[in-house]
Amino acid sequence: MSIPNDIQITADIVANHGLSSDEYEKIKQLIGREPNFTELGIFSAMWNEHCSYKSSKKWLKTLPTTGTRVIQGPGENAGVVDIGDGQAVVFKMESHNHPSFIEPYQGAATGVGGILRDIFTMGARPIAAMNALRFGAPDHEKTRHLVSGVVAGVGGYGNSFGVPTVGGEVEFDARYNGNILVNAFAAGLADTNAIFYSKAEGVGLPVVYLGAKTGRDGVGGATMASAEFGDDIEEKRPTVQVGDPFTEKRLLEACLELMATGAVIAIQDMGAAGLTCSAVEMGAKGGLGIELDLDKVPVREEAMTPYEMMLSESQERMLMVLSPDKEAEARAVFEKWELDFATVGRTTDDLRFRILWHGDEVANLPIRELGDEAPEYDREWVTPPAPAPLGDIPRMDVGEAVLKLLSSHRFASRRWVYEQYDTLIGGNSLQTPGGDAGVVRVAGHPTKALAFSADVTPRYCEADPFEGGKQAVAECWRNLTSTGADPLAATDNLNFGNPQRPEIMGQLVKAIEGIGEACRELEFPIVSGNVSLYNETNGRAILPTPTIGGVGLLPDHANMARIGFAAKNQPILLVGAPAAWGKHLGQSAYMKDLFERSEGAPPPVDLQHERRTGDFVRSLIRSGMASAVHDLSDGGLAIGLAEMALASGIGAEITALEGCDPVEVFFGEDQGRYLVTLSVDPQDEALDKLWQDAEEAGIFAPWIGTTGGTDLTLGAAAPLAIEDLRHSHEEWFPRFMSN
Amino acid sequence: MKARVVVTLKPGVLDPQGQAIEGSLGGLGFTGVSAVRQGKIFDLEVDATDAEDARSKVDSMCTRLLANTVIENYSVEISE
Amino acid sequence: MKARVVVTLKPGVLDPQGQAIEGSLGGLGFTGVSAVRQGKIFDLEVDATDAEDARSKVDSMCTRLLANTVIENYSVEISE
Amino acid sequence: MKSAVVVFPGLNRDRDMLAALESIGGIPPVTVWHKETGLPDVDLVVIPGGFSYGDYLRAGAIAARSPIMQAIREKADQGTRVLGVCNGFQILTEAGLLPGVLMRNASLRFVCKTVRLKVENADTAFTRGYSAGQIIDCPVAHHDGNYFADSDTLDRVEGNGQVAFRYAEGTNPNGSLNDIAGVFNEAKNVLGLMPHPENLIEAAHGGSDGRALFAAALDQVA
Ligand SMILES: Nc1ncnc2c1ncn2[C@@H]1O[C@H](COP(=O)(O)OP(=O)(O)O)[C@@H](O)[C@H]1O
Ligand SMILES: [Mg+2]
Repeated sequence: MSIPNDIQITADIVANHGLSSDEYEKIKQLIGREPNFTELGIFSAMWNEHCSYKSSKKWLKTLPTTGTRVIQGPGENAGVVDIGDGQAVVFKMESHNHPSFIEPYQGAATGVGGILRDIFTMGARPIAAMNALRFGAPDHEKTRHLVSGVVAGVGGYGNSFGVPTVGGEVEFDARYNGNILVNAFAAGLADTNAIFYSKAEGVGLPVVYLGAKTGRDGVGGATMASAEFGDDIEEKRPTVQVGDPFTEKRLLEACLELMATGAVIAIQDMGAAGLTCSAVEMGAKGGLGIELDLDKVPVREEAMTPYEMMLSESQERMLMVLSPDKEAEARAVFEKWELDFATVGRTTDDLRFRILWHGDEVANLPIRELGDEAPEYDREWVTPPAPAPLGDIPRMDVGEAVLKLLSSHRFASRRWVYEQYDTLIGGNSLQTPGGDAGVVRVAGHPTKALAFSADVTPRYCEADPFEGGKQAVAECWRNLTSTGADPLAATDNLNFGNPQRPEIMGQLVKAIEGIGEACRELEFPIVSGNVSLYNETNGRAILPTPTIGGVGLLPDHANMARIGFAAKNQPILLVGAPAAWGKHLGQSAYMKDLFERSEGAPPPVDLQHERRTGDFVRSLIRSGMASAVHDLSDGGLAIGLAEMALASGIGAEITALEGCDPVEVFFGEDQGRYLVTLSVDPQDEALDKLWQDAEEAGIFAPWIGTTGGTDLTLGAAAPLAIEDLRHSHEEWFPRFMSN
Repeated sequence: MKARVVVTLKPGVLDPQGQAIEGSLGGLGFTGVSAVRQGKIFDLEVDATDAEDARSKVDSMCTRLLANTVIENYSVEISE
Repeated sequence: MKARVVVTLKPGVLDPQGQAIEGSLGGLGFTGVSAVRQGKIFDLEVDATDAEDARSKVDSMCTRLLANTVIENYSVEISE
Repeated sequence: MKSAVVVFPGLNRDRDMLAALESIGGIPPVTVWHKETGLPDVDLVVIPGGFSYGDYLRAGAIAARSPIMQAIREKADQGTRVLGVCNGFQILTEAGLLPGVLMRNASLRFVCKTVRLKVENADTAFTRGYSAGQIIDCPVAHHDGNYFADSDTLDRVEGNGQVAFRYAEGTNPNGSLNDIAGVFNEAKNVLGLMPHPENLIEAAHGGSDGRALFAAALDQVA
């Protein structure tokens, strides 16, 4: 791409950069002239949806982002939350949807690499990762190839880098046929007095480039990530970014070593639109200008133009402002780890972003305006239509339905996926995938641990984005609670279609409102996040998918609950149940997966009830009374019980509920419910005390059955042998992948 | 018929393996080594009526499985 | 000088990749494919006085690093 | 007993190994950087797991040619105990200190799960904390753990009692010949194994079957 820098900018060139003519006019007005080609590239990178959040900013501002423990909310590489004892957890989630569709292995790998970099850029050593994945219908021709590549890529990067992957989601739906979702989460631990930010301070200081060399990778990638796919997708392919976890691992060690020397004043990783976004951010935040000399940038290809260098998305690179008296010390660290280290510029006091190349000034732009003056849209939106009311409930034998659901793509064990991830590295994994949340011990502390979960139910969001947004938050909060953790804070990854369509914009607006309301009620602030729009192909959007990634703190992991039944002859309580135990079949898996019907409202989330119930369950765990805990979500009571039985090999017998419809009882997806088994003798007065406490808290916690045996007996239905359940549950994924 | 498929990374695509090998060769005292790029080969036998037929079969194996044409190029040699 | 090194598994050495690929090719409907073996190639540039010199340098790179001669054979081609 | 942990760039289970050795041996091990040419005076040298040099080229190949390997070879020849776990095992085979090679898993996929191991030879400095035939739990986490050796080598390894651990029936996760999970050198002072005993040493890990290996290697058992 050797377009000369002084080429006449035409309407076509502007459009190819994803800028509207109004946006281009605004650029001209801001800089008082026509931009040159490099400058246009810089603006397009800064002003695309991915970097500027121009369609979502107005709504993101409404989310609760503060709390007593929040040290840093959205706006930095990752959110930072205090966990006591001078330590903080640093976390974020980010999408790599489009690249993963084009090249699943490398797309997913570089997604994981990018989120890990966000974490250690802030001075934190990564301790846990999760991945929330959504693929097209299992029988779609591309699906298997994409699953195989994405999972291998997530593992390929994370395993080599050395972070345990402790949770995630995998879901299939035809609505993702042309746009898969790869949302990667990472969390790290840092000392609260050693958190690093991107704000540069001080004039005339060296701007240093670290890590891998710059190539033409992904030039135009951020622009692509913000564009809708059409049939010409093949032509939009930029050079694919290839991940190098070995370099990233060295970059991690080198950065942490360097940070410990006190040399780092500001640091920013190079993600989308690498050098451009990172330099502008450091300067603009610090009220400084930045001058870069591109002749100093380590490159791995010949004849790279300034345009290409400024837009390159080569991975495993960082930009830092260093304290000049420590430059030599810093260089020594990077030489030890055999990474490139080059002083490529300096901070200035004139608030200009100046790029030098071969002795010429090839760009000179106002640095603040590049970010601050990015367009912000109040896009038109309409409230999405309500789904058709729920019709007649078709019947199916409870046992048959359980077996069918367990062996379906939705409920089949994800073992095939997570066994490809190193879930144990670090030696601190207390709960690995397969339960409600991953749990990782805080190394060096005798009792503390952190819990992680990622959740959303897109079909609920489609039916009612507001309730769906609430539900995603509530389910995440519930999963953390199920381990005994206090939910601390969350990150959100909002995946939607084209925001220029009012009905899609309406989904986004309503989902954010729902998320905001739930986060406020549950005191579960959003401290970081990511927005991925234009996930549609030929005008057909994905299901609205606002993934919520949450972090919780267990003060003492000796009192931690797990999903598997702990012993036989233990009472099973359904904590938080309505009088009929369960009723809500609108948008349920029962209707959707067994009868291909998706009408009815999704289950409403009563946030006060969630909170009361969650707090109560947590108190049962902390008191040592709860021996196993599992929250109910997709699939309702029957699936929840089956999962507890499968995790332990112990069966259960559930009392038939007189006068109730077994389909509603066992497959209703009413929210705010937990299954809790108790380690107390049923005759013990502790149980009476428990019910008394529950009643005072306004919670119904019926004793619905007892653990034991090797069958799962659901009311009047014929007993299901756990071995048969296991066969159903384990079979689908390997069979699907080996076809 | 015997076929050999050679799969190489497209120019410009990062090759971390090649880089690490280059570094290691330097460490072992080999000087003046540059531009190391790693690729793959596949040797296989295929039933075919003639070289033409074999080539077209192997070509289709390459695009469908052996090469990732997003980042790799391939070439096919037929012998016997 | 440019060199291309081809590294292949010795006959008799298990080749899990080749086996898996053979299986996948079958799964994709390619019939009559057998004896699939996967190998590696390395393309590199080396400073050398002549082809002879280049070959002897690359040969030594192969025995010392590029091939594991317990299980692999290698061959070297020099061009330019 | 004093121990050293050798660190190559790209290794990532070094922290797990340091923690295990310290918790079981009571003394923090010395860390040795791969560029060093000598080893401190220790009784046990450990190469932990991970992806040295990204496992580019072949797993363990590049690390096996690092400066420190000569020193490790000399120590091994003098009878010092050398333990390689996972990538460490791969490095030791690439360096020729242990017989055989570790190829890509038969599934071609990375695999992380807990398997069962059968202790094959309990009569060595590393394995005397177990009894022969004992079945223990141990996690694996690798992409290239498929043990292969030509038939002569294999006969020799089997005949000399050089097989340390086998995957118990039905749990071979990678296609290894003869279900081999770990092997000794002829003198039995060098051990390489694919599974990660360092990740199973306390109740929080869900078991402690890995402890006895380190306890023996560090002379913490009679
Ligand atoms: N992509 C993935 N990576 C790791 N673990 C996963 C992945 N997908 C699902 N899991 C794990 O499988 C289990 C079941 O997932 P899911 O049904 O979504 O759980 P829940 O309903 O509790 O949110 C969880 O432990 C989850 O962490
Ligand atoms: Mg759950």
